[in-house]
Amino acid sequence: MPWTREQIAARAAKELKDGYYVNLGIGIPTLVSNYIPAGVSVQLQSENGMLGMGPFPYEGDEDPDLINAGKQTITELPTTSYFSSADSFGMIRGGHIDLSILGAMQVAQNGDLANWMIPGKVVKGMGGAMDLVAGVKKVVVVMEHVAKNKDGSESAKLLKACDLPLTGAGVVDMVITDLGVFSIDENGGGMSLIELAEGVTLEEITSKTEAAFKVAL
Amino acid sequence: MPWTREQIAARAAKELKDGYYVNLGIGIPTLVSNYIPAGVSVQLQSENGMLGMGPFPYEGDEDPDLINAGKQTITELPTTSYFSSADSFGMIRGGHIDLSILGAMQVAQNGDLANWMIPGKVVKGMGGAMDLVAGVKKVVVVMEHVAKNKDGSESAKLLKACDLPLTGAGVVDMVITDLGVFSIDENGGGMSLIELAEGVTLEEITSKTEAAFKVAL
Amino acid sequence: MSKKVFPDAKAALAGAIKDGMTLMAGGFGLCGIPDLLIEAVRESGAKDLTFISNNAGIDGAGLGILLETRQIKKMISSYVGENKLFAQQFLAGELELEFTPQGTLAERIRAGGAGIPAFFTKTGVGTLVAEGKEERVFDGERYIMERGLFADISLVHAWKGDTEGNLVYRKTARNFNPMMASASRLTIAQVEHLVPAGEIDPDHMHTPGIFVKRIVHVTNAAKRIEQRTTRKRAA
Amino acid sequence: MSKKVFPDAKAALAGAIKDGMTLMAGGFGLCGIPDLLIEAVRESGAKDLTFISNNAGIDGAGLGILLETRQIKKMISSYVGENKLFAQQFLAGELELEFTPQGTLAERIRAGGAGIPAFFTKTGVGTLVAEGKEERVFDGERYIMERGLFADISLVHAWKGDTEGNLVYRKTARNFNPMMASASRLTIAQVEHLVPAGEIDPDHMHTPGIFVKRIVHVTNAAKRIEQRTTRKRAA
Repeated sequence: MPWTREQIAARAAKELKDGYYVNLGIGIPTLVSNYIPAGVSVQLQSENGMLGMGPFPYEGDEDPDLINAGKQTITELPTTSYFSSADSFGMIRGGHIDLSILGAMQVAQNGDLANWMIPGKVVKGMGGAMDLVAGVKKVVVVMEHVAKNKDGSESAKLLKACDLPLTGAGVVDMVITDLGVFSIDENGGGMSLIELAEGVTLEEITSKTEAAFKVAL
Repeated sequence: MPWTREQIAARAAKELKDGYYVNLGIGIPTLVSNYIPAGVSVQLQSENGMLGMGPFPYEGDEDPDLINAGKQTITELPTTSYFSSADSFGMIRGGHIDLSILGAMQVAQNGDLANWMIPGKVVKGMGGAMDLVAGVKKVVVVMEHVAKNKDGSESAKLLKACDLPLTGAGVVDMVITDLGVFSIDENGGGMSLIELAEGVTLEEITSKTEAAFKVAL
Repeated sequence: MSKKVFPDAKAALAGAIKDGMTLMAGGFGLCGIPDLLIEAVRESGAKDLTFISNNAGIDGAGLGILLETRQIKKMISSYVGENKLFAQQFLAGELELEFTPQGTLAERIRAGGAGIPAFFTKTGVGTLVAEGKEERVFDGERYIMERGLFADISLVHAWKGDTEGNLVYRKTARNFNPMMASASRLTIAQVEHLVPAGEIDPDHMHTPGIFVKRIVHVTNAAKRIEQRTTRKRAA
Repeated sequence: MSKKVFPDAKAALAGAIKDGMTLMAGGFGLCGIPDLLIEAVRESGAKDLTFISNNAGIDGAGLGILLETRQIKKMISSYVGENKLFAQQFLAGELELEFTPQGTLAERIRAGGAGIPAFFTKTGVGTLVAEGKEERVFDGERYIMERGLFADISLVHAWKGDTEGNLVYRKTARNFNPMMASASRLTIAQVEHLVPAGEIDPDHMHTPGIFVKRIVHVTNAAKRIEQRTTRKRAA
């Protein structure tokens, strides 16, 4: 059985270590905060200028001056600090954030990441994604293993080389999909399969992966 | 009669305009704040991280956390703000300070300034002087017109070219000495004598000035 | 001191804005945007404006209202989703767009205000963003050179300001406002609370008054919420 | 959370400092210096240290006490007057010295903390400071390239800190401390007041806790005055 979105998030949460400062993207990454292991304390960074991001507010407590990078209303914690966008991205670019978990359209076996534009479609912009993948110490991608096309066919998202415009070159350290977990060596050592979702076979994951990978289960 | 130090400071104070943000160096420049014209409100910047510098504290009110760039105890005003050294010099380098008044060892006719080191003597460092002369919109030098040497002789300080190591190249806009006032064209138009101290003759000031200058009294 | 205080947004902009100028507008999404100053830009009728702003507002709010009147010629932004009119005008070739990664945008503005004409960053190396830019290796890592940004006018929103122009921002409404305040020839601030100089603790000021030339007290900033997300109270 | 809190300066430095390391120390003159952490460096006996600090203390105070024990190999500073021992050791060739203009020093440290390996500035153009550095013209003006600075350990002094490492500085004792806090692998802060997380208004924090790895409550910081200047009260 492939992992559900919740199970992908739970697996990603195992990458959190006590004392980490973490930036979570929109979508599955946001779910990761529901699975922080017991005894592990992490602070969530929101790149619009906040450390120590709390949960959504109770109805009626929404504050228009307090939003996350997805523009959602949130709350503060006893640990919270606020700062400017320049200071926020100084923190990101300077390598002070331990972990970034984000989604992807494509990941290549060398760690290249594409998640911001599809030529021919309306381009919304890269926001802070290029800064995050370039600056954060460890970049973990969570995504569906394959893309489902409109005609019902499937396309591989783990590729030999991305064909979409890159968000970052050689930036991804780990990929967690519904089928398993891959690590990518930052020194050019390539991609390794390190975990399979329960019930997923090596055959299945191999057939759905264009990228070359070592098996290191 | 040449101007006294107080008169030099009073003349320099005429360069202050209402609403100006001003950085004053140590020595004669510090005296300028005693001669701010009536109806003119200026804010003094101290490059160690303060805008709106107040007078010295009353005896017993000294605060070790509140000093100016000369490391002297000072006070705050209702207008005061504090900031880091990076923000302070961002303000200076970014051209937000209207006027800097400082001392000099030598000034050349092209606006070159030397005031931080004498080869062979112990070097203390440039502190913030190079940043100030490079960044502030208008740089006014106040100094004695000539240097008195140990053997009783005098050396010109307004020169064709500085022989001491520079603090800044082509940075000085005006020089006020005990003998008169010179402006220096920032577009390479050279130096002009625009004022004589009362009782000082053109002959006297010319004889004590090595730099070439136009007379524009 | 109170020479900086203007009676309203329209007065604060009067005589300052001209066709073809470059402006910065603070805010992230609709959070911390100088909405009443943007309305005053609309009323001014100034055309062919370049706006440096992280986003382009939404339809009918923020910079979106200047798209309706076609006053914007070019945007320098990191993200312009949430705005159909923007997409329309862009696809019709009526609007220029320069995408800059959010952190690079923030830093370019800070650099412009701090007298730094260019700096190196690893953001965007090996991507479309790097095209046409100088690339250089420092200590074995690749970086690209980015340029500082400086505007004719900056429009910012603050929670509190004093008559000297010192500003304090509130929570995540701070975002791009402090850097933008420092990076223009004429910075105009709209503040929710205006107090006499001396009332704000000088250790708490986010923007020193030197950067703010004009200040307006606004009592009716819209402060809209884009994504109202909540959790239920336990019964 | 309280894992960041150490009982005293000696404990905070234990296991961290090694011969040959590069350290930053906050402060301007003797204002806002991490004096007890500097004393702990002396007690550690670590040698051949490079110190990045605006000044070198005075005889018997601040970094001056590490000159007495000859633990400093090199200083990167903007001004080292007020210190006879420094002059002596420098003239005897026992101490290396890299002069950096004060604003360039502040910006190099900020850049190091913010992941910027190099930037351009007009400070020092045409002077000794420009020697050996790349010069480039932007928009008709000359600039030189300066490099970011990053240290093994930063020692900073703050007025108030919380158990999460968030810091607030007081008046002009802020100076170089915030940038230095952001520009090392291990930042240690001595604070005059230590409070539980949640007690400091999050809009008032100068240094977010992420930058501070270790924090020590000090009740006996010396806070000496270098130039005591006063005016007389009216009789």
